[in-house]
Amino acid sequence: MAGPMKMRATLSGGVTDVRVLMTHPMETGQRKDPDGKLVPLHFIQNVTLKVNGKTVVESQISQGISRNPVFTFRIKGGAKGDRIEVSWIDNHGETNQTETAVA
Amino acid sequence: MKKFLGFFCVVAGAAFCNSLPAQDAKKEIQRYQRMIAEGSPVELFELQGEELWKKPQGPNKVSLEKCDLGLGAGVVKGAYAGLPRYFKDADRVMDLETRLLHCMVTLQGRKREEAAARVFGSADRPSEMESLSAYIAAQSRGMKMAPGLSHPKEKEAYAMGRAVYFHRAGAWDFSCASCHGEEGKRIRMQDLPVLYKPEHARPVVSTWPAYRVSTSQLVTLQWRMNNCYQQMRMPEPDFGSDTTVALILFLTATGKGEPYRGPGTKR
Amino acid sequence: MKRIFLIAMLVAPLALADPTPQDVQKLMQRDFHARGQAGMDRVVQDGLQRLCTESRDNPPAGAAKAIEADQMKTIVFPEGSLMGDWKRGESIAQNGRGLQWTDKPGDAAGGSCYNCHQISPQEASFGTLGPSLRQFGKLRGNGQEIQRYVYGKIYNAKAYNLCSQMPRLGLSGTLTEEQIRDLVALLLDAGSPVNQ
Amino acid sequence: MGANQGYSAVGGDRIPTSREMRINPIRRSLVAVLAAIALKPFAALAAAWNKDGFGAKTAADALKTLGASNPVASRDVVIEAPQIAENGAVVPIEIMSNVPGTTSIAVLIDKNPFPLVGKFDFMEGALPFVKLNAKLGETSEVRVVAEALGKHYVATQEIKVTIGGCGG
Repeated sequence: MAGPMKMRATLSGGVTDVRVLMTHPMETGQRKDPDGKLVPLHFIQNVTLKVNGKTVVESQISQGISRNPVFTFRIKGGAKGDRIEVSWIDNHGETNQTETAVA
Repeated sequence: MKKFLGFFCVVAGAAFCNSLPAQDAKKEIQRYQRMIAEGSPVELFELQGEELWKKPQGPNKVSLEKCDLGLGAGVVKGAYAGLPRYFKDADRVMDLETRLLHCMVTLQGRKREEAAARVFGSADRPSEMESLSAYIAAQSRGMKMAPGLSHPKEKEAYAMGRAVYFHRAGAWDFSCASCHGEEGKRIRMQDLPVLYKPEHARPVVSTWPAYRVSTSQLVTLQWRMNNCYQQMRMPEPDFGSDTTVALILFLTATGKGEPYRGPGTKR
Repeated sequence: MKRIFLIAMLVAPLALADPTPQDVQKLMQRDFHARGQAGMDRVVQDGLQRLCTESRDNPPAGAAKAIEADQMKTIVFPEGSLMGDWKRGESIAQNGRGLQWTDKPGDAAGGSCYNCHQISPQEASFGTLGPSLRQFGKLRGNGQEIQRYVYGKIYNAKAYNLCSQMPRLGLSGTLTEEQIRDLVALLLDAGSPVNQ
Repeated sequence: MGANQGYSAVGGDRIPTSREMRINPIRRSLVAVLAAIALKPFAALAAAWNKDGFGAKTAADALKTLGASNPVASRDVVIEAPQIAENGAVVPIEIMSNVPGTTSIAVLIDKNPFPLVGKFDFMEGALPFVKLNAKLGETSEVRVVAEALGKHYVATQEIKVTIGGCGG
């Protein structure tokens, strides 16, 4: 059910910028819907970045991150064609992942 | 806590420790706007829009891929930059959203009331129109905005849009120009473009539709017209009405020639 | 004769291309619909809106004076003091709601003052469509005459400047008499942050 | 629109939803099983999440859970963020640590009901850099703590949250 993700990995000046977009409500558990009912807490807890299968960034995040999270990470060096993977898991156990090649 | 602050003031200089002078505040807000644009999730809406464009829907179970957005059936690339324009099959000037609604009815066989029932979505559930607008507009990136201005109905709509812009009415006596009429003005912290001036209209028309961070929504030009009239304390304009299309044509024509670089990101 | 004909030829298409306020109103009556408390009566221009639209907010002096005088007669000044509570005034100035189709009828409206004016120094997020009101009372005192001016200006700004962009906050039913008195205090009370 | 719309009422204890109560035990056992047989289809499934840190209501309490109670102020921890945000729902913050040997960065928003918003662990191959969008309920200090060779370094910046539009 998770909405789309989008990722771009660009190599420039010996550094690869990885920019990843995720569809997620990041509900704080305190927002009320139009009927006045609290929308339950629902947010991504972990985001993992891998390069060619090897984990390089492990992130733990809270509901304090904005809706539809966007992160940029940086990788030392890297080469065109390197496989970049990003996956997330939220507090409901839902997950999603995407991958791309360094351009 | 004090230690942290004290240290920071020494390192960063006094500007951080006193309240900001107006000029700096303006610069900081511009920096905020630049940074939210760089870190915008707007492309997610383009992806969803592409899916919707290709998804068979309605009684005819066909997608919108055969919709003629002005450059021929199914041509998406560059279509947004040529809108609004006159369409012979409908014998009227249409903006993107009005045209999409037209195609939902004529191609997909949907009832107009059904297709137009929920044109403005929410953060939890974006509307079809919003995602589709993001996708179609994105396919005109880098192309100069060139709305139709040669057909008599286009000329008529342009003149009407200009007249609507300066028309004062409603419980608070506002016209569009009440707020967007004089240079260098703002509402709260929001700078107000003077939209009958090309240099002001250009950066605006080249970045709509846009992701709005305050509501986490993709907002369209039809929404912008609707929401302005709400704040002007007027009744509600019909979606895709001649009034709103005329205004959108007037604004787009005023900003014509600017390469499209949206969908953008707004406060 | 020939010349007149030529001029007519040149002017005619332009004249056709410029819709009148009546044309715009007719189109809006067709294209808008009532929603919530925003009824279709709001689309119908009154004489002032019509004149300001026609003249692009530069009405001929004579006509302006006459309508301004009419507008002045709409202002209902309350008995007694025109100064209310500046603290309540501050929150009315902050509030931007009221009269929209999304606002619940009967809910207290705001004056939307900060949208256009600098007022208390504590609020950095202020608009500039109207003049700054910082130290308004400090510069002008808070006598009977200035109280009456401020009350009247908020109630019906058009009585003082016909094509002003400021809403007629009393006449339009946006603000109550008590709310306007609170705003007068915000601007004129010596204890108000405006005058510090 | 209020500047803090959507985040204005964050705070207080939350009551888990029935959905969360249903899922959490399942997830816990899943994690245990997966860890036991060392088979991880999604790396994130087995990843840690600092429940105490994210549940802390002050920056100081959150820092304690990171073992970073007394970080040293350092200009090598660089925060790139606007001093004024027109909307608290999305505040872009870019962080880089120039402290040699940095292995993690934590981001805290002092005035938020739950100040800790993220902790990023960097392994061989990654630069100690992250750019994110955070929610700010109100004007607040942003506190960034970098860990390098067992020591903690901190930088702060105030971000003012203003009201951008008509407020209607």
